[in-house]
Amino acid sequence: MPGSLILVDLSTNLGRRQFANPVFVASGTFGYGFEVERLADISKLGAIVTKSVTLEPRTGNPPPRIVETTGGMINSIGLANVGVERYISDYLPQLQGGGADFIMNIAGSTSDEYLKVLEKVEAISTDIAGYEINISCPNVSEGGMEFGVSADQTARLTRRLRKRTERLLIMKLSPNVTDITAIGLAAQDNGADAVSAINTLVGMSIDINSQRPDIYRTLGGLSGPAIKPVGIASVYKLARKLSIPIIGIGGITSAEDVIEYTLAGASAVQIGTANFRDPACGINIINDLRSRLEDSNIDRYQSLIGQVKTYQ
Amino acid sequence: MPGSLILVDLSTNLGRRQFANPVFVASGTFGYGFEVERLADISKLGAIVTKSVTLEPRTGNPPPRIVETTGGMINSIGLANVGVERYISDYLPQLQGGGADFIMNIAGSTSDEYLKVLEKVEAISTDIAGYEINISCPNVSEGGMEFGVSADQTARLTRRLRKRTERLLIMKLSPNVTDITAIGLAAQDNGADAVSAINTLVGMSIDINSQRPDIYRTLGGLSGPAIKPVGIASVYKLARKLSIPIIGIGGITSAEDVIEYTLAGASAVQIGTANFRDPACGINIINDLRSRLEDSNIDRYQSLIGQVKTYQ
Amino acid sequence: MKQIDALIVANRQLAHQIWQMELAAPDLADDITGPGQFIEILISASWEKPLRRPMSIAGYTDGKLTIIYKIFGPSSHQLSQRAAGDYLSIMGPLGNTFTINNQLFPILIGGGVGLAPVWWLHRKLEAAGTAHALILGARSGEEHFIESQPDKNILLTTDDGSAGIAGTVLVPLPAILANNPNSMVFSCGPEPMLRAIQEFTADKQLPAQLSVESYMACGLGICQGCAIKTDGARNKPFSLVCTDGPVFDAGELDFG
Amino acid sequence: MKQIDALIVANRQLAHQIWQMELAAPDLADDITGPGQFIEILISASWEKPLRRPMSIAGYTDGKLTIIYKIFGPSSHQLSQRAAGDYLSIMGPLGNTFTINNQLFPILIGGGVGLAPVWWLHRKLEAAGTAHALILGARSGEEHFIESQPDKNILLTTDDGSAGIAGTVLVPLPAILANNPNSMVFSCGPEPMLRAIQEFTADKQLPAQLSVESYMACGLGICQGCAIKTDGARNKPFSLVCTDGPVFDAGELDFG
Ligand SMILES: Cc1cc2nc3c(=O)[nH]c(=O)nc-3n(C[C@H](O)[C@H](O)[C@H](O)COP(=O)(O)OP(=O)(O)OC[C@H]3O[C@@H](n4cnc5c(N)ncnc54)[C@H](O)[C@@H]3O)c2cc1C
Ligand SMILES: Cc1cc2nc3c(=O)[nH]c(=O)nc-3n(C[C@H](O)[C@H](O)[C@H](O)COP(=O)(O)OP(=O)(O)OC[C@H]3O[C@@H](n4cnc5c(N)ncnc54)[C@H](O)[C@@H]3O)c2cc1C
Ligand SMILES: Cc1cc2nc3c(=O)[nH]c(=O)nc-3n(C[C@H](O)[C@H](O)[C@H](O)COP(=O)(O)O)c2cc1C
Ligand SMILES: Cc1cc2nc3c(=O)[nH]c(=O)nc-3n(C[C@H](O)[C@H](O)[C@H](O)COP(=O)(O)O)c2cc1C
Ligand code: FES
Ligand code: FES
Repeated sequence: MPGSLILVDLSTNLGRRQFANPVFVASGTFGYGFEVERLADISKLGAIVTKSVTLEPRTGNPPPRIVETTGGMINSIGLANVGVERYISDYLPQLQGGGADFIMNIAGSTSDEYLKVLEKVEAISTDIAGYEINISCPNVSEGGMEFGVSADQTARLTRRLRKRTERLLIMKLSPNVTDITAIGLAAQDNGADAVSAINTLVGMSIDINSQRPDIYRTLGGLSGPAIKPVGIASVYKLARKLSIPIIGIGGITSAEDVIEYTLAGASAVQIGTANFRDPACGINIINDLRSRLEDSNIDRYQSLIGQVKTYQ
Repeated sequence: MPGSLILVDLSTNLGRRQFANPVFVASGTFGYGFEVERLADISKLGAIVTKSVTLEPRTGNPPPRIVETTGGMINSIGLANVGVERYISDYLPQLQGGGADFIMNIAGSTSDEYLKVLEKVEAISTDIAGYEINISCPNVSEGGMEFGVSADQTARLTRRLRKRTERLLIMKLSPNVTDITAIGLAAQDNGADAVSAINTLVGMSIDINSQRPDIYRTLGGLSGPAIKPVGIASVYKLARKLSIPIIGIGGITSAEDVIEYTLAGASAVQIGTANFRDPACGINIINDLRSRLEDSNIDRYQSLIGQVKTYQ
Repeated sequence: MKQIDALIVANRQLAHQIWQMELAAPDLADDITGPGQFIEILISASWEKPLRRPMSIAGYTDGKLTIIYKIFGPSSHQLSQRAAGDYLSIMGPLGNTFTINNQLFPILIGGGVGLAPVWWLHRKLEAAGTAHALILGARSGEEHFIESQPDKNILLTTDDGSAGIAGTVLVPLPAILANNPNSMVFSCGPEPMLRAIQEFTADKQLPAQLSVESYMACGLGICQGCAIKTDGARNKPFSLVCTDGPVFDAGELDFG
Repeated sequence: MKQIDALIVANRQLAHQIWQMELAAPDLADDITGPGQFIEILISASWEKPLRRPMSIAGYTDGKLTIIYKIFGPSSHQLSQRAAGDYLSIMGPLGNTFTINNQLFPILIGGGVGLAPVWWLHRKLEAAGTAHALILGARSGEEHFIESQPDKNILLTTDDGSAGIAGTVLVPLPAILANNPNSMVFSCGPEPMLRAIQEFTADKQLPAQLSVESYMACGLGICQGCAIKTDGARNKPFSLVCTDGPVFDAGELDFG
């Protein structure tokens, strides 16, 4: 309604933790947060999920690491990151001054590795909001199958991590499975506060002139608007089976996309690939979301969660 | 090379069957073939895969059935088709006169249903090239899980069908699984001559104004250029494990895409969604493919199969 | 039916958000059968939006095909940016046509962007000297591109009363019917309007033909994507807008 | 570094497939540090291609930023279709710069589309009255947009000999070096050319800075997508072209 003076409450809850708004930025697509400070007021973001941190520093995969596809991109960065020690010494201090809530994304190749990273952060005093666990990593001690494709391994990893933190614990689900809800339930039943979905789809492309893969590691992760329908479907399926909150990810570029994920069942969302095109897009999306809800006379963002009206 | 007079051999083999060229049209995206006759010389196509036929006629799902997405579309047609009796009486005669090789795609909700459809066609005299089995159908006698997500069910269905035909038997694989190669191996080990990959990805979208799903059945199948990287990755993974030929499907719009699938390991391809934009695109792609190979002095299409040069 | 690259002869704004494009399409002449038929337009070479957009034919004279379209989303906006001299890939003509019954007085009703086929029918009847009525509805006067001529039974309505008769296209209908009790309605427009006309004509036992819309992928009867419910008089639960329609007897349609 | 909508002041063809665009970008003035820096351009609002395209800055004067680009694929073609008066979303300036050593005679070498930063450096040295040599290479004469001026040490080469010196950019190098033994090479161009220069300069123990390319997603050091191998002199296996580069000492680079 033009001229309406309704004050929209954009806040949302994940477990016991409240966030100022539901628009987060996704791991690996916003660095450690402050890289974008010159371009946008990042303190306005619902939360910043920092890039995957591992126990040891990692230099990442050999190039080429990225390629564009229709409506998306493939990446295989290989978890290049500074390692948990430098994360704590160099980055946490800056993050804490930044004003935005932040969530630390953790990756590992054994469950001990995940545990150690988390324990090191738990051991210090920090105002980190919680952890997102990237389980799309090959589990080297279990034969190289990704943690995230096995409900059992997801269950075990969640259980072990849960014992070590009171903070928000989010398991980030892979879409490359027959039944994502089985993995989501394993996370929920073992103490996760929330799940986020989806990580990238396994994808590949080939340069037909050189006959080489466009990505050094041959296979990579597909992200961007192309995968949004898979993300929406995943969130919808999870929402019907799980009782914990879901963070929707995949191809978000607009406030309309945020609402779509929310109707499907998301309590918050993360923006990934779109940050590369416009690092300030998260802020614009928050403003657009507020106006859109105002215009529709919706005074609480949370009232939209899971409200899709199916035909059947 | 300009002026080169090399004669490119586009023919390809699936099992014992040879096809004039590797560019087929995908089930459900070209009707029964002759609908497009006014627009293109369909006899030039490598093969026409007709839309899924079931034992009984099906009216399909209530509308809305399709929606556009970034770089793709979602459909849930519900296997609307005339049933095998009318396929035999009304369509087969026309198909046989059409000049193109054709492959019958079969769907069912129990394995008996698949069997009966196939048996009815085997019982008559026809020059059908073979069968493509759409296993992305819920198996009602096994609790509604899709045939295509279970290696066991795929194995059983393949074995039973194999016993009833000498013709080309192609199992069409779903990408909505943790490990597509396990399903592919089940098909191969039980007598399939080839596999085709991929069928559509599970996807969903919501009209945020009406808050309704864009598709009556809520979830549908995502197709189009958006999914090409998933198709390429699937074919590549299958090619490394299987020894039978693979038909590549997913997001093909150009001769370049055909070459990409071929390098990844496909012996032939199928064009789906792109037919809706240009029903003559298959013919154009065949011509472009010929020129491209000519220009690169490649005299046999088949010499490209699986030739991707990975870095590692 | 053909797929051609048609030369854009003209592309201009008719009214607020309403545009008209004229295309050179002499090759389609043999297949043109009349109002109701549509074409499938490839708006852009980009694959961001893979599908063509259906647009009703609003006229076909001397090999020139006209469409009238509304700026609705990004695609129709892009269409309005195309310049005369460019080429546009179109496929058509597709679909069936309105069928005039010589015994009945034709009442043509077009709403919003759905006026294209009705407009063409109007021009044809006019050219043939066939008496008929034309009612065009819009939200406000700025969306109309002709003047009302009540003496010639050309009536405009607007929801906001800013031009012509205030209210929906149904308002002037009783008066026309009073003068022409043996009438038949031909209409195209937004679904709520078609629903209202379906109800009205059923009530009055007036025959009516409605041209309906649906999302389309192929336009050729192949994808089965454009199905609508027709569990009215027709003997099947669903019909395809692209090949069974877009024109249906009002009684067949089930707007749910 | 900022993200702005820059007004297109001019966009014109310089040579075969080579275009130049001038953008009003006064807001970037404070961050401009010199040749080597680049911007990230959003070519189209369509999400068919989600990523921006990096383009080197070919000049910056009075708040006007110039790029020189080659029609390579659909995106650069689209860029050439943009008209003066339109706005273009750009992000920048990004990346590091060439570093002139006052003790050494600068030899600038640009190949193909990689001439933009070299061109800017040339203009700067020219303006400062600093003696230097400029070698521009192309496949054939139609791709060159200036004349050679051997007296001023401005030399053109073409692979096909259709203009300037026949052969690669390496052909005139020994003669220049003979006159200027204490030189340093600054170059940008296609990878095979950079490889050749790397080899040549290593051989002759000449210092050289090379501006390299890589696919980019963010341009900001965030995505780690633009990594290249730098297991040469540098102490790390990979470097980021967008933030560690695009200019590297020739010795650092490992072209594999
Ligand atoms: C038989 C027929 C005749 C028509 N005649 C006219 C006419 O004469 N004049 C006129 O203005 N309009 C006509 N239309 C409607 C016209 O096709 C729509 O306006 C157009 O498709 C959507 O507008 P847009 O392209 O600008 O919006 P877009 O921005 O392209 O679409 C908005 C959104 O709508 C959805 N959408 C649009 N089209 C489709 C599709 N085909 N399939 C699935 N989803 C889709 C997508 O989600 C899309 O993102 C007709 C439609 C039919 C079926
Ligand atoms: C630092 C730097 C400076 C540059 N300066 C210039 C310059 O001054 N002038 C100039 O002409 N060019 C310059 N380039 C190269 C320019 O960015 C490329 O020409 C352009 O990205 C590809 O051309 P296109 O957009 O027309 O082709 P497109 O048709 O858009 O691309 C062809 C294909 O290449 C691939 N591709 C292209 N860009 C990317 C990407 N960013 N990530 C992944 N895949 C991609 C995609 O598969 C795409 O389909 C520079 C590049 C870098 C890194
Ligand atoms: C370049 C790139 C790097 C990424 N790195 C990580 C990562 O380190 N950890 C992680 O959990 N997800 C990572 N992701 C996945 C994203 O967080 C997100 O789940 C995915 O991209 C889907 O969202 P989008 O479609 O909005 O990009 C990365 C994605 C991209 C494109
Ligand atoms: C509208 C539509 C209908 C389809 N119907 C069938 C079908 O009946 N049987 C089948 O096996 N696959 C069907 N498919 C899947 C296609 O054959 C193909 O596997 C898929 O669309 C991926 O290819 P594409 O990206 O080129 O479209 C259908 C796809 C679409 C878009
Ligand atoms: S649009 Fe494909 S059947 Fe009608
Ligand atoms: S382009 Fe993203 S880190 Fe360089």
